[in-house]
Amino acid sequence: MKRTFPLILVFIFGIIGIITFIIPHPIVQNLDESIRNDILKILVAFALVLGLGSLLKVHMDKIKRKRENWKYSWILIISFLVSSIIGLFGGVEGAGPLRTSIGSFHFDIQTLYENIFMPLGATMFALLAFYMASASYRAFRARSYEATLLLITAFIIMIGIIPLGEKISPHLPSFAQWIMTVPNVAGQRGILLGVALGIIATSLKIILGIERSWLGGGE
Amino acid sequence: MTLILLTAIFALAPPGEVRAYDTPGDRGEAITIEWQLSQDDAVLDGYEIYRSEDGVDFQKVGFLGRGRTNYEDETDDDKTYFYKVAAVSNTARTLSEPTPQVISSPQWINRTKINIFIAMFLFGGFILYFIYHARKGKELFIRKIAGLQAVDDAVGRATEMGKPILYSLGLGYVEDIATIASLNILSEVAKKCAKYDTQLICPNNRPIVYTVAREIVKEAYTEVGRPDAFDPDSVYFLTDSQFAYAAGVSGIMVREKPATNFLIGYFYAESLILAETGASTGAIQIAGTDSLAQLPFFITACDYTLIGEELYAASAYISREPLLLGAIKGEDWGKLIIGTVLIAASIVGIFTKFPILDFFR
Amino acid sequence: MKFIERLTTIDRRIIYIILVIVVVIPLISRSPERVRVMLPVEKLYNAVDTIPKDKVLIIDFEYAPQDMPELEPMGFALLRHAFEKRIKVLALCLFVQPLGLAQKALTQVTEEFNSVAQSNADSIIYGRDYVFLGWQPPPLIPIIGMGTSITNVYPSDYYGNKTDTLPLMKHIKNYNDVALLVSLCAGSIPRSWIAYAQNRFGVAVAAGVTAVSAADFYQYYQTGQFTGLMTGMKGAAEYEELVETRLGIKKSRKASEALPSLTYGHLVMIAFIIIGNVGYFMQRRRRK
Amino acid sequence: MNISPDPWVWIAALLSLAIFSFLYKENPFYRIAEHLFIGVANGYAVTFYWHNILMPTLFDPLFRQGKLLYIIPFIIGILYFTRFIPRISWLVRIPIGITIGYYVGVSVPATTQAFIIKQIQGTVLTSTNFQAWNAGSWGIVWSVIVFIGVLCSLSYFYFSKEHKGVLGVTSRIGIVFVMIGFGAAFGYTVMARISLLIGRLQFLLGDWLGIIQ
Repeated sequence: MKRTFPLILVFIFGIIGIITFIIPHPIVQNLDESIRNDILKILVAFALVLGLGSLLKVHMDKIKRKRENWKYSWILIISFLVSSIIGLFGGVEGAGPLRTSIGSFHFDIQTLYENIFMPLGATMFALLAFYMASASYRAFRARSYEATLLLITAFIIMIGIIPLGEKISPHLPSFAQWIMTVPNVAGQRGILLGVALGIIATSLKIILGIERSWLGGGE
Repeated sequence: MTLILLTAIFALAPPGEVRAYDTPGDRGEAITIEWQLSQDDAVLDGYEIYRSEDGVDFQKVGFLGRGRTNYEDETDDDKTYFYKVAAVSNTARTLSEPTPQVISSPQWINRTKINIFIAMFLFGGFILYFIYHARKGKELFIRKIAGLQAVDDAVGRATEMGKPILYSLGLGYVEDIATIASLNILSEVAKKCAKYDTQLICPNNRPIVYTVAREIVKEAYTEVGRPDAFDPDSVYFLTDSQFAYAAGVSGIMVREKPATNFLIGYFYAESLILAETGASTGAIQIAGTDSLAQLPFFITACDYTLIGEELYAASAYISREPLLLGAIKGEDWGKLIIGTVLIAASIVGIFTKFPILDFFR
Repeated sequence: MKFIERLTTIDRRIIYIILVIVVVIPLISRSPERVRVMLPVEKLYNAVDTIPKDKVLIIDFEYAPQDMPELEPMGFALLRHAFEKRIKVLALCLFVQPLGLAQKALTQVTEEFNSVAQSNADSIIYGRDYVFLGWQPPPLIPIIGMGTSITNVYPSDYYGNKTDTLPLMKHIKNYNDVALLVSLCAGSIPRSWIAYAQNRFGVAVAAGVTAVSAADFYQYYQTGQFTGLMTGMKGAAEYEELVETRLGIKKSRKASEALPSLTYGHLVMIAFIIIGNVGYFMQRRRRK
Repeated sequence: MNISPDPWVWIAALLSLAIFSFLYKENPFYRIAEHLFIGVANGYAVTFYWHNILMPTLFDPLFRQGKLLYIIPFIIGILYFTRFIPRISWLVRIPIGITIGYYVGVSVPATTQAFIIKQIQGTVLTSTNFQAWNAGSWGIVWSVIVFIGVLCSLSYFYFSKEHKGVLGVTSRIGIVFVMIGFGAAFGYTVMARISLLIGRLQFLLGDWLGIIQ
């Protein structure tokens, strides 16, 4: 029961998912639509709440047990609470019951997003430019025939897509474009076809109950 | 020019060959109307679509700009309809002949999608067939993967130099195929480490992956008869943040100077940092991932790289797990079918006028 | 020999500083570059340009802050193009993080148009000219669901209005009323649009993607699954170029302004790789 | 120079610098910024969970419009939380099973069509495909290159035979195409990473310090 019933559910919903593609009849399509709009959409809301809960739990635990760097968890929890209160009661546009401005100073959720979330997220990934530079210098080696081919292609592309390429020769950008649309497509497609077969294999295994790792441990 | 204008004012050519039919492969409640462009299309505003339930009294139901040749009308099922299409300019309007009566209804099968189902059953069938055979214990051949042969040398080298081996499972979750494949390879590496008494360091990013990895390493030590040699601190949870993990592992690479680094699993942008630090300490690096965006960096910064499916094949090769082996075999047959279909369709496509591409819509 | 040896052991911090200098100087000296527009971007531009009056353009804003420099200029250029030609736009997000950026793009571009508008008819009005549908997870629900009914999937918009009360939504039922869907995304979402929305409902899809996934996405452009394709900052600059030269809209062009820095950035990266490899091969030879 | 007087711009700029400080080494400023990032990101998400999802799709229909059938998905959703109650934790498999089943199901025909059948269509050698390149008679050559490239790179990932004989040749040609593909990805990724840095510098030098307009 504890394993069989979920496996039966996966099978039933899996088959429904497959046949909606080929059976246009309203009986199937309406069922499909209500599964999506009335069940899955609501389930995902719960899953999101659950994910949030476990994030907070991890950090509460960290504080309680005074793990390494536990003090920073306070920052996470406080900033989370403050921004949720502003968002929930201040509303999407700052028009909710909670006032989100003092004079010309606004602190509605969109302002927090644009001035805290945005710069932090963007800068974190801007670090990668530096890592790329130092890796270029210290790690990317033409250590084999394959790696050499890879690097040469990369050089052609890197020069072909900047305006300098056009100045060196008008054929260079066209050549870079050709690499992208012809040999690159062939190589990527070879990989894609294999990946797609892999997805089909995994999906069928799950639907038919051969692959059960999603059940997790326990009986 | 004047001539065109004159005809436009006095008489517009009507749209030709107006056809109305129940929209195929749909859920009903729609009729498709098709026509040939009016000869005066260039001077038109567009086309008006008229509908009637009795063939006498026509109501306008839609308008489309010039150059368009079909319209889908919303209808009630099981009612009869007649259609006319008019060519319209700002001064004139010419109606076509009415179409014969037409009824819309829902269909049970969308015929245009049958090719997909044939393909699905073919690929699925092979995969299931081979999994079944593998489970029955039939020997399935998989070729050796180059990166795997390096594992022996890598462990040997570490033993000789008296240095540790570092194994990173990446940032993937425990259900990711790459992580599962990597856990299989970790088991093999751990067995070799146990046998030669080489130190293994395995810092983790995901809590659940960490618990599984720990069990696997412990089991590997037991399996080669050296449970006492297992150091519980060798597999540990480092941090769940992406860049802090990269910084932490880089720190280990610099301090401990492992002889070999294994970077196998699912990686994101931190692959660059890991591979770079590893390369600069002079370690032999064996990488493997199915994250296509990170593969170029592994290929140029590591000594051996398992590319995409090679990683799955390597894990099936090592573990001999029937599920994995069967899937690899089934997918191989899928590739054979794709190759054969490509060649056959191209032969037809080059030498005949048969519209072969229609099979692959 | 000594010189080359020293060249191969430069400290990491010096490399960082070189990179910053190389990127900053062209930014300050401001020498905007023109780009040649490549076919994939031109095709996208033409597809947007020929959207008929009775259909809409859906823009799927799927970029989070970390993809902003590459994809935000695409969003701005697309919106300017659509609003200039009075093409109706539906905006949406499949994840929560991009919402604020979509909102930012929509308010800024609307403001650009409305600040010079003479009359109500000239202005860009919410609900009449565009609708921001907001966010409904998980991604597959809107991708498949909009094939039957857009308002069923999005009962209320980003601002909490009931979507079926908005004038624009009165004529827009499902994908049959959508001329083109452009997904601006750093991940695999454009692939989901073709796999689930295009296959089943036949909607035309185009994509603006980060350069990281560019190589992967060209294959779908080659098959025609993507009507057009913009890749990375270069692709954004090409679209900006078209919007300026063909529509005469002269507004800030963040991507085009970045091209000189990009040029020197690429050159310095190539130089680093070459220097590093020279050192590597010299060492190898010595070991032999 | 025209430094911004807006306090928010200053906050954004200082936070950016706190992240950049990681380049020197991991430090408290970076950790503060990192935790703040996760905190605000989730606070922002909660705002829209409520306003865009829970309200219009669940509470409104259930409590205001009285659609009592919504009780069923509501109860199934609650089952997610049984994972914290060991005795009945297996019930969490019900919502997971429904979700996984449906997604995996729809993915099978979609993957087959978009990533296999359509890709075959784009690779087959026919006059339609030759013309699709917009490259005149070169279109034939491009199509043939793609055709050979796809077959060969597919053969590289064929694991049932040793790479010897014919398969040895095709897989070696295949890996050339695969590496060109990776090279293209490499070149473009360099552009992507530099773009991110440029974007940040445009903000710091422009919006904050006002050096560039």
